[in-house]
Amino acid sequence: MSKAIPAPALERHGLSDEKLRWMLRNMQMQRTLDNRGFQLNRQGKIPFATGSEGHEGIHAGAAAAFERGKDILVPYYRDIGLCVGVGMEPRDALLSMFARGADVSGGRQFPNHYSHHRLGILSVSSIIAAHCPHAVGAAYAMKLRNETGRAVLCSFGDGATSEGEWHEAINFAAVQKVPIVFLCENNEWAISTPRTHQMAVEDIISKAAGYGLPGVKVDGSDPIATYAVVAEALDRARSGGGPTLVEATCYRFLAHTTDDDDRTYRTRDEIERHRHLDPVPRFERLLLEAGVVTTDDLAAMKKDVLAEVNRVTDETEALPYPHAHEIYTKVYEGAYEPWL
Amino acid sequence: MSKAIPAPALERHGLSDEKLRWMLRNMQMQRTLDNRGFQLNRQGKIPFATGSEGHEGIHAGAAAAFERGKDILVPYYRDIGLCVGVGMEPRDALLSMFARGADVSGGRQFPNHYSHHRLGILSVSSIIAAHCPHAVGAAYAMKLRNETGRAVLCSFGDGATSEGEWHEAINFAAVQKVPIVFLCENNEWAISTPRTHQMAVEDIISKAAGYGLPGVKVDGSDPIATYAVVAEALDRARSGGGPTLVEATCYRFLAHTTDDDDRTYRTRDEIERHRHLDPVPRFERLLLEAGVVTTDDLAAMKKDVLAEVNRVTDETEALPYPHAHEIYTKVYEGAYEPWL
Amino acid sequence: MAVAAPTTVMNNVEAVRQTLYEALKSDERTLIMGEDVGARGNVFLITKGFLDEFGPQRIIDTPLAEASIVGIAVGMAMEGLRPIAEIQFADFIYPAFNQIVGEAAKTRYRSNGDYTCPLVIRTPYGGGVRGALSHSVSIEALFYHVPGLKIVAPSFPADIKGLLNASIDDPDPVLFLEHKKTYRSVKGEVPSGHYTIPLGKAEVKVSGDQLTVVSYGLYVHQALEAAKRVAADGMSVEVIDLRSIRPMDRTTILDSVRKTRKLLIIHEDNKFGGIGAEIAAMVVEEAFFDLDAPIRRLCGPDVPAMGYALPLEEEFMISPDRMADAMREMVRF
Amino acid sequence: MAVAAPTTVMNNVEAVRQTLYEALKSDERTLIMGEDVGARGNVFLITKGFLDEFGPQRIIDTPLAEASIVGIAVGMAMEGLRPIAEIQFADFIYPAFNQIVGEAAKTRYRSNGDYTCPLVIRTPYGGGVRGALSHSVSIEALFYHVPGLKIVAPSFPADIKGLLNASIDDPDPVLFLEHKKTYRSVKGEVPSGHYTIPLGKAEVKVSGDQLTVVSYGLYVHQALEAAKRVAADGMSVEVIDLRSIRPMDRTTILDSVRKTRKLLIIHEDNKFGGIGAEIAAMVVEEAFFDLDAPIRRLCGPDVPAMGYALPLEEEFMISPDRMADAMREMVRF
Ligand SMILES: Cc1ncc(C[n+]2csc(CCOP(=O)(O)OP(=O)(O)O)c2C)c(N)n1
Ligand SMILES: Cc1ncc(C[n+]2csc(CCOP(=O)(O)OP(=O)(O)O)c2C)c(N)n1
Ligand SMILES: [Mg+2]
Ligand SMILES: [Mg+2]
Repeated sequence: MSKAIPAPALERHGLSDEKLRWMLRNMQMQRTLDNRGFQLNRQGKIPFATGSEGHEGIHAGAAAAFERGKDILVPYYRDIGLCVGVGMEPRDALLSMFARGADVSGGRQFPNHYSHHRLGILSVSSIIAAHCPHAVGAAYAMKLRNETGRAVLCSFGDGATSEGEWHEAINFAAVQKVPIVFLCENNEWAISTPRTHQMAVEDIISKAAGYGLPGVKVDGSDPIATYAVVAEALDRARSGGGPTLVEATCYRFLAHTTDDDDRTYRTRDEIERHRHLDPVPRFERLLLEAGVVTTDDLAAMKKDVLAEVNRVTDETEALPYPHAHEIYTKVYEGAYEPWL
Repeated sequence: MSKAIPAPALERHGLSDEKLRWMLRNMQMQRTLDNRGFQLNRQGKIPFATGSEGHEGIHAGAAAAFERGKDILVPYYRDIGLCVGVGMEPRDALLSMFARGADVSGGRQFPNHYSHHRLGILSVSSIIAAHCPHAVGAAYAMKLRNETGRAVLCSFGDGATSEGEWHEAINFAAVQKVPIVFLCENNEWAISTPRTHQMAVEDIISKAAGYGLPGVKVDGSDPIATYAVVAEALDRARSGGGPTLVEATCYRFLAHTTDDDDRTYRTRDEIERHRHLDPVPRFERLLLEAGVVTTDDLAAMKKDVLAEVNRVTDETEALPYPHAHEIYTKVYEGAYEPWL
Repeated sequence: MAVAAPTTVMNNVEAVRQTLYEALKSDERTLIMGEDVGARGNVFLITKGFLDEFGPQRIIDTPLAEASIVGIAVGMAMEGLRPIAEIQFADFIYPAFNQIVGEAAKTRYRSNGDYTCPLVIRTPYGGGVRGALSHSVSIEALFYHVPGLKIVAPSFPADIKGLLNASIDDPDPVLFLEHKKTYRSVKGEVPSGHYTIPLGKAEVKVSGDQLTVVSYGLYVHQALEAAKRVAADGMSVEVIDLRSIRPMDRTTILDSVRKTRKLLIIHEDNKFGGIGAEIAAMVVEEAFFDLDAPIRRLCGPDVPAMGYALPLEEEFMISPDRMADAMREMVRF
Repeated sequence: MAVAAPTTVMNNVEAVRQTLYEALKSDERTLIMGEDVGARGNVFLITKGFLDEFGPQRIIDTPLAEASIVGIAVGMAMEGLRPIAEIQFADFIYPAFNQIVGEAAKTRYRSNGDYTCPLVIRTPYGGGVRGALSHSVSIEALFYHVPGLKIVAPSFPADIKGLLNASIDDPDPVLFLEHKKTYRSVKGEVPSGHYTIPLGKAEVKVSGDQLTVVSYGLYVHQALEAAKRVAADGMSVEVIDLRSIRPMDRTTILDSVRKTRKLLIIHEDNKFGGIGAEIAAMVVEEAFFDLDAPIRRLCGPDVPAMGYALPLEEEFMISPDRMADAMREMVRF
């Protein structure tokens, strides 16, 4: 077994130790919530869960670049770490998994379909790419109101780029130079469809030029690099420089969801070959080697995260489902009655 | 007034004198049919017409590259010259303007919405870009059946590139390498919407790289150059080399349709500044100077075209409308009856 | 509607135009977006001059892409604007179906009220204008099944103003349908100043006691003409202008049917699965024993479109003569 | 349907799978296209193994883009292939609305028969599987108003086979709806060999003379269960499985209603503007004087979706108990 290669000096792009630790904790939180979802599903406690293992670097990096109280996030269902990173409570993730009445969607949506008006997380549906035009509309609102210093961060997968609505959204954003960053989390797969069946190009950023916006590709397993690229793009957007397409590469280590069986379309071997891209151990090692955390810190952090997730799991599990009659509410403003 | 600059040697790309004269006649036919439509509209004989003045070079060039009996054309409503160029009779254009029962759509469609199964002209609707996926499907059929030596030519305007269905069609074509040429007739306008409001790029071919297919831009006022580019692209497609995006530039000299008043959004001056792009006088001069036609030939050709258009105008005008009960036919195969 | 304010006579185009203008003037959150709404002033000249007055940020000439016209408007609405999106012709709304049905109509519901979608989508629909297969369609029945959406289809200038104002004020998405044949052919008094007509309220245009006719859009005008003709034969027909399709004014319809005991529904849209189906089903559910005759639907034929050729279009459309015949038959039944 | 051939017991997934397999085997113009239909074998494993046997040219894993899945299939169909396009879940069909309603359904009509569009679009729909807001929708009423389209929604494995065969053979576009809750829960005898069941024919599943129940999809099974329960109370209910939604089998419905004189329509889809509206309107038009009671519709509530939480889903769905109650009320009426 070879000795550890000495770590290169930490390129921290202005991130303080505290912020770096915050990012690491975010990644551990995501991984823990992920695992919790799959675990609850296997235990038969929830019918469905979606995991994001492999996306943690993107989420922590992008979340670190997001300005709370100003920016708006328009995420997709893989963005558990990103949503927690911009202020959503882990408790909310569990509420959504358990479909409790206190869930922000009132138990209506699938897990991982977040929405938090107060935090600036736009409500999204399951329909791939349908949220991209919404993100552009939100960015347009900022522009119309001259709210410089604000921007929208809109994320989606590699598969989403094939949808017509994605195309239309990006084109409009470029024409109107709205303050938005399009963040593609390219994990090489759309359920069972590999990138090569999805598009005839290597790089998603090759699409940027045709819309007239800059495209930047980044190794999404590296949260600091992702932070740097997303922060720069958000800054450009916030100061009137218009939209950017960011492609952050990663690998989806889990099956698409608990309903998927990925052994039908990829080998265990392929997955293992990508293990070096796993952002969590990589970032742990990096921060350890740079002395940003100690082994003890790390153990404490993990324990703390697990304790929090355990606590909110127990708390939320004990909460009630929404009442059946809730099905009739929030169809339109006001009472349901007149709208038969 | 300056003397005529000596013409450069004719770059004929293998086109014979006969074929060049055929192309010129096609352009004159288009212009004459165009004018006839607007004229009939002004006379109150037809409620609606669409003109393509400025597009003649693209149509003649692309039609010359099309192989009758093999290739398939999936045109759009501006393609009167292209459709006539691949074999449609001028009579059919008039039947469609007059909405006669003998029209290929049975008087159902607007003028210029052609369809000729026998000639390989796919039926298209008015819905912008909706025909692009159909073209890809037709090309896929050729590929599946191993029909090398055949390709699809699919045309559309600059505005059409904004539609999601355009995006999805091109992407699929590139992934599956189907035998197709996408021909964008970039006339700078989509009704009143200038290119700058439609997209944030100068060149439509800048979009090609993002799909992984070659993009070639050509001066569409030059029918020979257009021929060369489209012929090469069709050849590549026919021999298994996959799709190409061709951008042929031109200028729309008329209002969008007889229903449009283009003075609301562009000056007469702008139009005049583009007169030098008018492909018809340009090509006439070129062929005259190269000795491919004489002044007498030209006069005879014009007379002949006009005579034909006059004849088919009179002939088709005299034909009856479809019978009212035709409205109930061709909803499904067989009788209307069971399908209440 | 009893409005005392001074009135002006205008056609339906002018009513739409004036209402939009006043909305833009009075609320800076409003904006108009669509194809050719800028310099061209919309293909029917509804927004003519708006670009100069309100600027390109509030009068947005969009790219040619309907899904995003609606989808971007949804995002604007979620973020506090009051977008008024235009689909140039109703026939072109299909690419936006996902954004209307899947997104706009579900925004409030899926977020449990955390987000709302105060959006108006205006579009000209309907035939009789030689619009052929792709510029003549009626789309209301493709959308009226969708909870979360509201649909309005006024016929008179004063209703257009009141209902468009109400739609713009409404906190939920509204599909606002303008019958293009009425744009210039229908004129009427329109009260000055701001007023609204509540969504979901039909109006009895003419009282009668032998037959209830329910219609909307262009055909309200033809039905009124037909009712006048049969009145000359001594027949008393009540004509209801539905105005709103969803919510539907069950009370006004049921009250009328309970009085006249007969119902004729007239619409231009195809019959099978059209608005008339729900009206008939609702009435038979609620007022079965009040009916003296089968409910009849006089509707567009079940074919994909009206054709361009005049006889094809005429065969599709229902003339006041045919309406009067149906009224006579039902009164005599 | 009287079939003498030997039969095998299978569930609905297997029936779809076997029929597709035989179509691919017997006609090289057929192909399957959709998201994850290749190596994954479709998310319900319907096409498992097909890729290996028929190759990637006939089992096409498409990009994630529904408008083009249908639109490209339309072009294939116009050019002589027999594409079977899959929309992974019915909730994702909205982006393809333009291609289905605006294009596929109008191809024959707009070309005056010069082109046809023999296309099958299959999609799993319906709830009761904890699919939440975006994996539970019923879509039939969004399409059944569209002339030029046919819609099939079978409930039993043998019907799936016969109707899917007929749909693939059909020269016009067919939307083939598979209730996903019936995929593995419903089993039945399926005849071997190739056979078709004509589109547009309903089937009387149980004869009765006091009440006609019309339903389709999952609820046919629940309605049969409910009918059995009320039979124990001595009530005789006739249950009709609609099977095809468009064309609709008016004859079978009317014959039954003329016999039982009462009609209850049951569907999972929202009530307002749903399939039941047209059935009720048609019956009241054609058989008004044969009715002894108001037609009743027992349908999904008019809310945008069923929720993920169990009580929300249960409140949306109609149990056999509730069906039996409605049957009893109507028989006693
Ligand atoms: C319009 C639409 N089509 C299909 C689906 C089904 N579906 C859910 S996720 C998914 C794959 C998405 O892949 P990608 O965009 O790469 O995101 P990832 O899951 O890899 O993060 C598909 C096909 C959907 N939800 N919406
Ligand atoms: C889906 C759709 N949206 C809008 C229209 C209305 N429309 C007809 S032509 C046109 C402009 C098309 O411009 P372009 O594609 O550049 O073609 P051109 O007319 O310039 O040749 C528009 C907006 C339509 N027919 N279909
Ligand atoms: Mg992916
Ligand atoms: Mg153009």
